[in-house]
Amino acid sequence: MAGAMSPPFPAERGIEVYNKKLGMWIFLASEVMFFAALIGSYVILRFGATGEWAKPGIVLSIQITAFNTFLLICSSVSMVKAYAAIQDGFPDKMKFWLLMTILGGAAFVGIQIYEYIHLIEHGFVPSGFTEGSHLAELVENGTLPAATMGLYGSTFYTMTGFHGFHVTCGVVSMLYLYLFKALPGKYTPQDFGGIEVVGLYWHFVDLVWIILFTIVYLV
Amino acid sequence: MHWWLPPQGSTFAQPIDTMFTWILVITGITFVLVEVGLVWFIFAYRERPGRKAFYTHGSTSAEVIWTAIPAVTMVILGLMSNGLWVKIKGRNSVPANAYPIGVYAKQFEWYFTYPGADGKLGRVSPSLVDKNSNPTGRDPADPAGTDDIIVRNQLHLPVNRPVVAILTAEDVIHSFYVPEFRVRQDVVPGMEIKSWFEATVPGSYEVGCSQLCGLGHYKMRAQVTVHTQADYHAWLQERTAKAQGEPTS
Amino acid sequence: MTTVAATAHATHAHHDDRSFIQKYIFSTDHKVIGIQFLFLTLFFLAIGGLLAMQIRWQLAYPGKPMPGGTLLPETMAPGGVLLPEYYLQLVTMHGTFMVFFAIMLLLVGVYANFLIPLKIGAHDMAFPRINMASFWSAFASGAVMLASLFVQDGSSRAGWTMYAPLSARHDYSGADFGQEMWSISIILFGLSSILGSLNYITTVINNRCAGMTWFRMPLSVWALFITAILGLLAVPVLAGAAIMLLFEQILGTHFFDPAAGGQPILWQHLFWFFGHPEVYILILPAMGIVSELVANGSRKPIFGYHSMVFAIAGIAFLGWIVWGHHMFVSGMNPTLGSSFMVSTLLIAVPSAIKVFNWMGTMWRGNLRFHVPMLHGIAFIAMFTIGGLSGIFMAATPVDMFIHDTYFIVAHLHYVLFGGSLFAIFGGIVFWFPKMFGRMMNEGWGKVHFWLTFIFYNGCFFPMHIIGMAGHMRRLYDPTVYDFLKPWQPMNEFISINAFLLYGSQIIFFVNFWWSLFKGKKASENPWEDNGLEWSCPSPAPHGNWETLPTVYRGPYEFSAPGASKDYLPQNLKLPTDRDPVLTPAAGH
Amino acid sequence: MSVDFAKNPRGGTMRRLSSVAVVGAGLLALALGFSNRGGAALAGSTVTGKVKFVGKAPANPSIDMSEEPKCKAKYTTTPQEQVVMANKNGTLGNVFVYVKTGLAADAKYPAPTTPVEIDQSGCTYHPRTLGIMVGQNLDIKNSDPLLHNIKALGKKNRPLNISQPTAGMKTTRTFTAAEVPLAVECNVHGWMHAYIGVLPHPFFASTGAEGTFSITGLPAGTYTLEAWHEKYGVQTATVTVTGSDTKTADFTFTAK
Repeated sequence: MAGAMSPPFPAERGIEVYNKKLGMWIFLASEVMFFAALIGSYVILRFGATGEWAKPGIVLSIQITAFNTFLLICSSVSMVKAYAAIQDGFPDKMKFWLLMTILGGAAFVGIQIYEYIHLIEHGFVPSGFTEGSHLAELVENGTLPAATMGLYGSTFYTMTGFHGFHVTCGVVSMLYLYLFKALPGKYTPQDFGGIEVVGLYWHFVDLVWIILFTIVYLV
Repeated sequence: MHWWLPPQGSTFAQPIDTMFTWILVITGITFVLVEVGLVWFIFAYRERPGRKAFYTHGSTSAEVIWTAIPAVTMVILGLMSNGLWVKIKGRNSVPANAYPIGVYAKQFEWYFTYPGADGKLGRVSPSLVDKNSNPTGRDPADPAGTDDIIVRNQLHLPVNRPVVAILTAEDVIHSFYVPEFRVRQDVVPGMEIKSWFEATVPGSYEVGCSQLCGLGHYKMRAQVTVHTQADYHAWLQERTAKAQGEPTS
Repeated sequence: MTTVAATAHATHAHHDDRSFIQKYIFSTDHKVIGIQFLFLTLFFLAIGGLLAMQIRWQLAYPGKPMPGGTLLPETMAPGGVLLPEYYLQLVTMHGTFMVFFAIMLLLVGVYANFLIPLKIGAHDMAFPRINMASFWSAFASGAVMLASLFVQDGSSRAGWTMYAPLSARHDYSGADFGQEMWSISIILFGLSSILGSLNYITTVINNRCAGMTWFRMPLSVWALFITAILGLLAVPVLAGAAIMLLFEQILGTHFFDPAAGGQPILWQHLFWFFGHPEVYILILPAMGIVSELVANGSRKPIFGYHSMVFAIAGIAFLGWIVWGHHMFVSGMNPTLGSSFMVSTLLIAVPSAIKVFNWMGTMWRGNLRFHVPMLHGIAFIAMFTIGGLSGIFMAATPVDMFIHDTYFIVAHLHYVLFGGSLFAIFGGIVFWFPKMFGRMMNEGWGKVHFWLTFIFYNGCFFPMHIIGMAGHMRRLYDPTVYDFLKPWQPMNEFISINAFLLYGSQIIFFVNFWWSLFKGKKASENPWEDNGLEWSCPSPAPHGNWETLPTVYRGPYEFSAPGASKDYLPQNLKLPTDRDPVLTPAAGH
Repeated sequence: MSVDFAKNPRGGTMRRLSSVAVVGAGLLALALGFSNRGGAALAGSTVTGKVKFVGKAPANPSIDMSEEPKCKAKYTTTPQEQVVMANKNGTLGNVFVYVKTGLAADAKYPAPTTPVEIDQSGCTYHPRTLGIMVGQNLDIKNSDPLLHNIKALGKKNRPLNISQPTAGMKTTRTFTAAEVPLAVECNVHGWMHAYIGVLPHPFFASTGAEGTFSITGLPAGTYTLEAWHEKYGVQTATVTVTGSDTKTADFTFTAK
């Protein structure tokens, strides 16, 4: 080592991704594992269960949720628009699209809360179904399998609940950026890290929902 | 008391102990190698004035050697134990002529169900369990079950006959463990697990619960008695007579 | 972004104008956070040990009133006699405290925080505020877990592995809200360790100083980096499982309830899918630390640096596909058992590489037996035993016999105490000067080491023997079993050693606190080591360096021919060294 | 497992002998029944009665205690679980009689300070049937040198699931809500059962070896009495009292 003239070497000051963005990617990796645990359990429970699963569309309203899904996808698009706008140097357009995204996300959460209330009124609860409810009748007349209703409620509320929680976090953080970064005009075409990082998170949440919608509502 | 593994009470004991000994030899050699080496280095290479350490970044050939040797050993070990594993727990390992005994575990008791004259065990289902009259939830609708005998915390076995324990649990996970037989199998609520073994030495042993199952875990113990074939049948007769149309508790 | 932060820190470096609160309580300085973790974890280490002492008392003298036991409330130990339900709480909490709040936080809390920026030449972590959040959520998590012992009906009693349905239903376990508190605490803990991990990973990838190439990183940083990846991907699974367990109680879900179609085994799969990587989270950083200690103590470059790195990676990777070896007799498909056995046996290979390479490092070295080195050697010796005993339970048929016996208890303590804890003690002594600017007392350090080493073996080695005799785990009173009665003297012997072992730790604690105030002042590089951390003053100031160092060589250039001394710091520029070609720094 | 008396000549004696233990238990229960009223000792009507039992008493299941020699040693014959305590005078023991309805809704009855005791001896609960007031102390004693687990999973009360590993241990608990019956079991010894009647008022009693009960201190009014038995369910009777008289109310259970 010390003997011969050592050759020049690159300094390797890390990769060409700034910390916050890299950090978000890494965070999303852990989020993937978290939802993998929930979804994996759902798959194991559903296909390991004796007796078949409630048919789609009986307990859960596909129409409302389909609209909700559409809403979330739109909010993803508006997020991209906000990102593009600030990149091209149109802060006002960015503010508008960011606001749209926030509203989209908020609406999604609102509709989900409405859906929950509606479901609980009909007797669909995390532990299965409540006695004497509309759902109980459906179980009585065999429209719904009594054996797996418990698992159905457990998995449905856990998975959608935690997704809803993630959406809420996204909305809150976007609201923060909107009020304290975007409105005061802190974002410039040179520095819009916040938008990009939250955008990544938002697209991830959207993606997770599309999976959940498919396996929980449609299949 | 035995300073080594417990006495061998089943056909599994001998091969498992051999396996154990083999691993002990392999690991023992490595152990001695490492520890002796360390002690030697500690003395040979302790710091002394004027000494300088030998400057090297390693030796590929040496590393290849001590990578290859463990790798090969492990593969061999894997093959050896897998053969035995399949014999003991493999999907189709249970012998056709195995004598069925129902093992029902609950906090903190074992209920053993013995087939009556028909040599068959009746159906059981958790929904039928009644703490007082029907502790194991046997199904009265199943004729095979009518002559079954349920004994609490006493496992009686015929010697030299494969026995298949049909394990079910009422509440939490328990574990059926007889050290002398080298047999252990978790008993999981909602599952029916078959675990077979063949006792080879008449005498009395103990079943222990080896999976934490609650505050009475340590008291979840049952007596095992391995009889000669004749004694076993005598015992079964006596129990049958006793059990004639009487409530069990 | 990093560069901006960097200059900001640099200006801070010497005239530090932060308030006391900013400096020592809600500090964003990685070193302060590391030290906060150190005090927190040493506290939990002491508590966890205290619980173990009560366990050992009960096992040695079942049903006899415990000295001082009358201080405990009626619901734990009426008249000083431990109740079974309290005994199970002890077992559960000892495991939980030691695994999560002592060892894991000591390694990924203390060492990762303190060492990573110092060893890779960064002013601080990539996300100092997230780092602070990580500490305080860990603190909250620990507080909740500790509090759970004192709520009505006490803490969880389902063992640290929390096997459902015992953990899922109060009428089975007899626990009450303490059970929920376990889940809540673990969820908070998961948050803390995810925040920590993403911080470490980002920092190592992006914030290395000029010339600190991947293969010039110290092995401790490599180990912590790979551990962080393990934690990042494994802990969320535990968090998910803990959430399901919590909902089982507060929402009445049925994930693990067979009566409603749930699957008890599901918990075990989730838990061990996290749990096995966790085992390596608990040992890999220790291996990294030991590499530093042994190289320094041997005054010799690490033998086979690259294969050491690949071994760490290999162990980490295999760690993902072996979780089933905890479940050979759980009722899992036996064919799965076979495949898990193979992958498990394979882990022996990289582990062997590491052990032999450490020995290769000592071979023809010039061994200095300072306290850290003693602990390093002890680690190699003890980890070897722990690793080898693992092969017994990797072999499925043998595991069927020794599973859930004291053989397992012995094995895991040889890895976690004989392994991790020796490395941790060594590391504390080694980096104490850099943390507090003073040396720990050498003489008492040696006394502590030898007593610990002797009583540790006296305590845990006999567990192999009673394990072979079939002594099950988590028994409140072994004398219930006829085949265990004769072993009672052995249990007593183990307990006496355990008490002495715990007693000897007092020496360490006293030495630690004494040295904190009275220890002899430390020079910049008291151990004559090559790491970057030794190039800044002791204790390291806020921001670490005025201007970041430049690295010219690997971290283990000991006894290099031609060098004036027997060590060659990474940042020391020899006339023959060229400066690194600076590529533009990352980030906006 | 239970012994067939037809086959076993000593069966009769056995039953008599084992009932001796239960007589004691029954008396104890009665005694406690009285002491319960310590708190609300006020002049009032008394309702007494007999719990008759018709039909052939079924054989009680006998218990194989070989796994607990220390308990077995306390018996001279094979112990039995006293599911049906058929007394020689044609009455039924271990019946819990209490005022179900008729008390003023707003009436408050302070819980007596004297505790109710349940003892675990010979791996059996003594007494098997007992009454207690809400908020009154229940002393759980262990007279056996081995682990007993006391588990009462009431629907209205907090679950009780504790253990007593050594002899001479005493644990005190109270109940917060009325519940009849509150079944007590020991998960270590499957045959151990006891039944507690938890009530907000002191107007209850359980029958013993004589099959009689007596409820005193009742204010004037019309009451529905309920007699509860673990195997034969409930019987009800209605009595009207002036507040100073003594009435009788008999119940009859029929063997099934």
